[in-house]
Amino acid sequence: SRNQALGWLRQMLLIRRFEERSAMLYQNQKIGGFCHLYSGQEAVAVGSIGALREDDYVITAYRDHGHALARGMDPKFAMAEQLGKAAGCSKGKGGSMHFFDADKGFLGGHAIVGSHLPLAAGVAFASKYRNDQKVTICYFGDGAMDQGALHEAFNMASLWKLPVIYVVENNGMSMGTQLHRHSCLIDLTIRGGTAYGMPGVAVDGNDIEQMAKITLEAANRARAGEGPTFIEAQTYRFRGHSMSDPMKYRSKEEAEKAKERDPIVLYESLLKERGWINGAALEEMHEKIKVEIDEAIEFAENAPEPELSALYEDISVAPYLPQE
Amino acid sequence: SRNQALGWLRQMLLIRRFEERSAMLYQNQKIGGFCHLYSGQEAVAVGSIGALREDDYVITAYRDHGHALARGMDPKFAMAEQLGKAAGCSKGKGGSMHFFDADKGFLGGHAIVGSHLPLAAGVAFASKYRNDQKVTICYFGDGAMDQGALHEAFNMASLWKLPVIYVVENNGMSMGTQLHRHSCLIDLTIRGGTAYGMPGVAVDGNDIEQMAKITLEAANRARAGEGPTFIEAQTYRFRGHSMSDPMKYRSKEEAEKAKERDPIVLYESLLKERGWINGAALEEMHEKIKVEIDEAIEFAENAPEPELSALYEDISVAPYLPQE
Amino acid sequence: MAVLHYREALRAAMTEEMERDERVFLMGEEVAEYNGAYKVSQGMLDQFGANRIIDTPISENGFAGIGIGAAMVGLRPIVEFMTWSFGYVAFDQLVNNAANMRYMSGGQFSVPIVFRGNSGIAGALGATHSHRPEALYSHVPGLTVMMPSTPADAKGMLKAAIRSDDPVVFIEHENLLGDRGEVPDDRDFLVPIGKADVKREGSDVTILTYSRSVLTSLKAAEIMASEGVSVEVVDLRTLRPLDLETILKSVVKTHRAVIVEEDWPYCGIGAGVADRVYNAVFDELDAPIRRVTAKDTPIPYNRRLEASVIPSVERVVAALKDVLYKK
Amino acid sequence: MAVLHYREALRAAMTEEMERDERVFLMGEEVAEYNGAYKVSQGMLDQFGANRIIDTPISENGFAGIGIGAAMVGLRPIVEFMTWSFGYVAFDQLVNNAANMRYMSGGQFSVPIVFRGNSGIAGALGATHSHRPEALYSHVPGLTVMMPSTPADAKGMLKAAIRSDDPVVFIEHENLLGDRGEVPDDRDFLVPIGKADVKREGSDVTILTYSRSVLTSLKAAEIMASEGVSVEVVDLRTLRPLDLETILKSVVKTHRAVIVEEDWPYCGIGAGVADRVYNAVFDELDAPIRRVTAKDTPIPYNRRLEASVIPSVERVVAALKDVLYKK
Ligand SMILES: Cc1ncc(C[n+]2csc(CCOP(=O)(O)OP(=O)(O)O)c2C)c(N)n1
Ligand SMILES: Cc1ncc(C[n+]2csc(CCOP(=O)(O)OP(=O)(O)O)c2C)c(N)n1
Ligand SMILES: [Mg+2]
Ligand SMILES: [Mg+2]
Repeated sequence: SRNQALGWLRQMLLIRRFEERSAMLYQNQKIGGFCHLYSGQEAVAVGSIGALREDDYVITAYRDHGHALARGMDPKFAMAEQLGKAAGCSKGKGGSMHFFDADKGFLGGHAIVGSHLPLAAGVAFASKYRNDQKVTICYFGDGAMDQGALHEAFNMASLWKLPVIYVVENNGMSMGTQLHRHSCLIDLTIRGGTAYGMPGVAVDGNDIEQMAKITLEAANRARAGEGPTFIEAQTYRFRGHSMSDPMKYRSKEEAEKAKERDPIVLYESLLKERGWINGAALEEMHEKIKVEIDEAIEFAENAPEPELSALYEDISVAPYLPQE
Repeated sequence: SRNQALGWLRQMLLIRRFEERSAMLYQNQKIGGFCHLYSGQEAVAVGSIGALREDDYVITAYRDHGHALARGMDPKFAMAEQLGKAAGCSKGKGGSMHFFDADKGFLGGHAIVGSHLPLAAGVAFASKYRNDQKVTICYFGDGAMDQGALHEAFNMASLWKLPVIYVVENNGMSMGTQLHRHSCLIDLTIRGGTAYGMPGVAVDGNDIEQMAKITLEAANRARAGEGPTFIEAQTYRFRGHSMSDPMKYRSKEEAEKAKERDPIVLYESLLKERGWINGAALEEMHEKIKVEIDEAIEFAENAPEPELSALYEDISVAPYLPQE
Repeated sequence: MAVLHYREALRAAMTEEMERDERVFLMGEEVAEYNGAYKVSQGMLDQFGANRIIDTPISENGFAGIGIGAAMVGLRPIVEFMTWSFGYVAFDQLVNNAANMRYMSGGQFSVPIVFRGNSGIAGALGATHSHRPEALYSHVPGLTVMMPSTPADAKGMLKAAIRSDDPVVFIEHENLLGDRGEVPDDRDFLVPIGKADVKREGSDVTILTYSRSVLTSLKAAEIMASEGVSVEVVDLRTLRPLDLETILKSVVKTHRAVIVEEDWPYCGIGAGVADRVYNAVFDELDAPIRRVTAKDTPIPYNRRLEASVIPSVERVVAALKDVLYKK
Repeated sequence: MAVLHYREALRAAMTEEMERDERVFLMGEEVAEYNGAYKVSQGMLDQFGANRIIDTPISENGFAGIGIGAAMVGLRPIVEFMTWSFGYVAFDQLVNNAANMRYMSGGQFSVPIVFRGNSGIAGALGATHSHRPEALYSHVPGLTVMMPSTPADAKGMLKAAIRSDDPVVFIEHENLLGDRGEVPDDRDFLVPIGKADVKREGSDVTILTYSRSVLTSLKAAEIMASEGVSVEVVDLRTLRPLDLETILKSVVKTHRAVIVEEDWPYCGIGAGVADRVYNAVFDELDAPIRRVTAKDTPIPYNRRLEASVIPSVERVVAALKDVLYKK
């Protein structure tokens, strides 16, 4: 529908803007640690999460800003987290790689490659255990295809027909290593689908409506008790692996060509074609988002640092006893 | 050839006898710890190792007696190891699950399920690094298909075209768990071959000559630099998972039916058909083996215990400094 | 009071808690149809069915993570490692995901899970199968580590672990599974997390110990008693958080301490405990704390060698005499 | 003598040893075409080619095992973990296969391998990326554990590690990679395994420390000097086996010791060291050993909180004054 489409475009623009400003804040050393930007892959998160229900579960890796925002996390709390503030979505304790939002069913933000794939199966296991009809969607990169955790999680997810959707965001690079240099097969649907007896579907991850369509089919299968689906979303990251990556492995030409398939540009023109939006309205949308992100940054910058006493808080539910 | 065939039969009988006597020694508590017998699977090890060169490498899991003997380990040292004697193949420090024989290129005997699969890739990596034309063969059970270590090792073995042969001894059981209850797919050639872009071949593991034929093809591919092969050897273990397994999960009928496909009986009758051996010669062979195992047991029982000082030996090449 | 085996006490704890709380389930290798590799979960499949007693593939890293994920959304898994020696392939899940989740999420996601299984130098199992992981996990903030020495503690401690809202590393001892002892029937009988137990009162010297070594220590105490020395034996029970209060009370009373453990010596639990005792009551000590530990070697298969690795009554007696300056 | 960065010193060590010995190769994530995530292996692919500088998939457990297998048949791998925080998924390979192989095979298969990478609380990386694994690996017989604090030590220690016939856990510090210092050019310059180094001589009190904490300790020593207190700073360098001789020599001289480390306190290296010092020279100590460690919490992202976790000069000075009974 038109409203949905405009909402998706808006979310993609919000993510793009959020990432561009995050890059600047990182360069000004307001954001620390490792910061992995989602620019270029927006259609994957927005399209797939857009096809799910509000009470479904979402879990991803360290490149998590896009998924969190697509899930509806307030950019204020996302930005505050990157600035390490108490108002951050993880109280400033997680940082860019460890976003969490329990209210939105957003289960992180996980920075050990592959380690969240079993968690996703576990969340889906809980849904099956309770028969709550919820679906869990789990995102990870092509580099995570090579972690043993994937193998173990996929075998059990398939064996037990867990309601989980595994989405590999194949951006062709595991940090600085091209797919053909780290994966024994280029067709990841064989490695992730065929190998475990689950449907494996490749989709253009820059085509947001395709992304949504495939995800919806997978979600229906999951809810029908037919088990997991593996989706290979083929996409491209515009920025370096993290903010500290000079991208020596990439030619200007390659980068330029990729920009032609910018998921946002593609969708904007599609919606224009359909007459669902015009230049003026688009202008306005960009403006609004600009303001929203400015406000998020202002909020984050003015938000208070956590108290030093927070160091010992949130470690355990029981009163925490430091062993010092 | 006839000689080779008789040699293989002899080895299978030797292994069977070795295991039967091991069971008795375990019941008499001469053998301790966990003891996993190979009875019923003899054709897999004897046929495949029989197709390899003497300087190729062999590595397996804890169910390792058969592979060690097929590789030519002297039953004396194998039995002495089980009795924990200094003359044992691992100086009494490894036990039944941890046989080693460097002279024979037998690299163990590994008891953490799946943990030796990367080791095998590493040994093959060394052969490629040195271009020494050696092939590494690695055995493991169907239960090990579910360990992450397999996934990581197989991806790299295929990616780097390592000269390694992975043989899953599919006896249909991961301890007490039937294949369909632990593996998302019943056809393991998909999980181990297709999934990693390597040839996956299923073979009747109780047919020793088939086993040898398939292994030879795999070895030739490996030596030709064409990379790894995955072999699913379908077989059956006659005994419990380990000596402490009452086998409640198995019906008399099932066990009886399996005995009809005893790889030794099958091969004996085949060789008789071919006129390569007759009843008398077979009798004699059984007798000789009986004596050889008796001698091995006598050797093992009379062999000295390790000195207590051996506790601190063989930990490191450098002088060992206990941190006590 | 019923007389139960340690393994039956563990089963009783799981069974009672599963009857009490729908969210509790048991997952692991051979726990269901095989009735447990060590028969701890015997009969539980029949009682609770395949939805709550779940056989897994040999995928420790995978099902440890599945347990953590299920716990994040409110279930209360009991994840059995057939033995703790097989838990090292899942080390990352315990140390990173279970231990850090609540902190990294700013308190939004807690992980009410119990990882349990047996450990120890159990008898000719060799180096790969004789691990004692307690020091490794006790080192990590965010984890609770418990090790029962008796059937009663096995039940009360496991029930407390299952009711805990935080991740618990629960380490049983293979050689204790067959021990028998009186166990309270009270369905709310809990041994509180973080509480040590004086297993034998004494006044001349303190032994700090846990798990199977408690039995060795009590034997040594008997022998010393016959020589007129009164030994207090403190069973630490929870290794993290440590019950320093009970420990110091005893040491301040006796002014002498020996630590007995089956783990390796360097950076082990005993080192962690000794360091904290010295730090707290250095001036109260009339002698250095002596430790009786497993020898600092991989664990050999040969039975004589293996026996020489494990703390023996003789070694404990010698250490006691040493801190008492007795010949 | 050349002045090199710590990272350049590490590179020089690997380069020289690879030139010296065909069997040595480097394997890890991004070590080749990317020239190293932390630029330690910069230029090594160009010099040695893709056969000896090998990019791996993100499969630590797998390529750690591949390294061990290659070492079993005579190669001498250097396996780089991008950081040691990513080594926990390979924990089983290090603790079971690398540490036990020689023992379980009765001496037939040794494992001449170096596992290396950086670690530490390096700056807003969060709980999953700030691990310090030294205590965990030092606990395990069969492993050698080394942690250099200076460029010269980085080179000499890594060269010694590569020449060792046994498995070495070599732990660098991310925040030291950019440090500069004089480094001997001698291609046979080796810092022997198991030898500590007195980085500053003193007579009133001893600091036992390693890795980045050496720098913190030296600063604290400066401050104390200005107050007329002479502090000896002992850089442990090899954590397993520990150079107890050098440690005791210093403690017996000063009769007071403070241990400074970036690892967690409970069952950490400091506990292991303190326990052994007390055990050896209890009567020589005029005060209890004090420890300055990372706080016992997961590592927070927020910079202020993170800074409060790490041993600071102030905390070291306070501990020194405490053992000196100074206000
Ligand atoms: C177990 C582990 N090993 C290594 C790393 C370091 N690391 C972080 S991201 C990354 C590359 C991952 O690439 P991919 O999975 O394709 O995801 P992308 O960055 O492309 O989104 C690496 C090597 C890590 N975080 N965890
Ligand atoms: C990591 C790990 N988990 C569990 C075990 C306990 N265990 C030993 S063998 C085994 C079953 C293996 O079955 P399979 O791989 O099919 O080999 P088989 O015994 O049939 O030869 C199990 C669960 C182990 N040794 N290592
Ligand atoms: Mg990628
Ligand atoms: Mg099997």
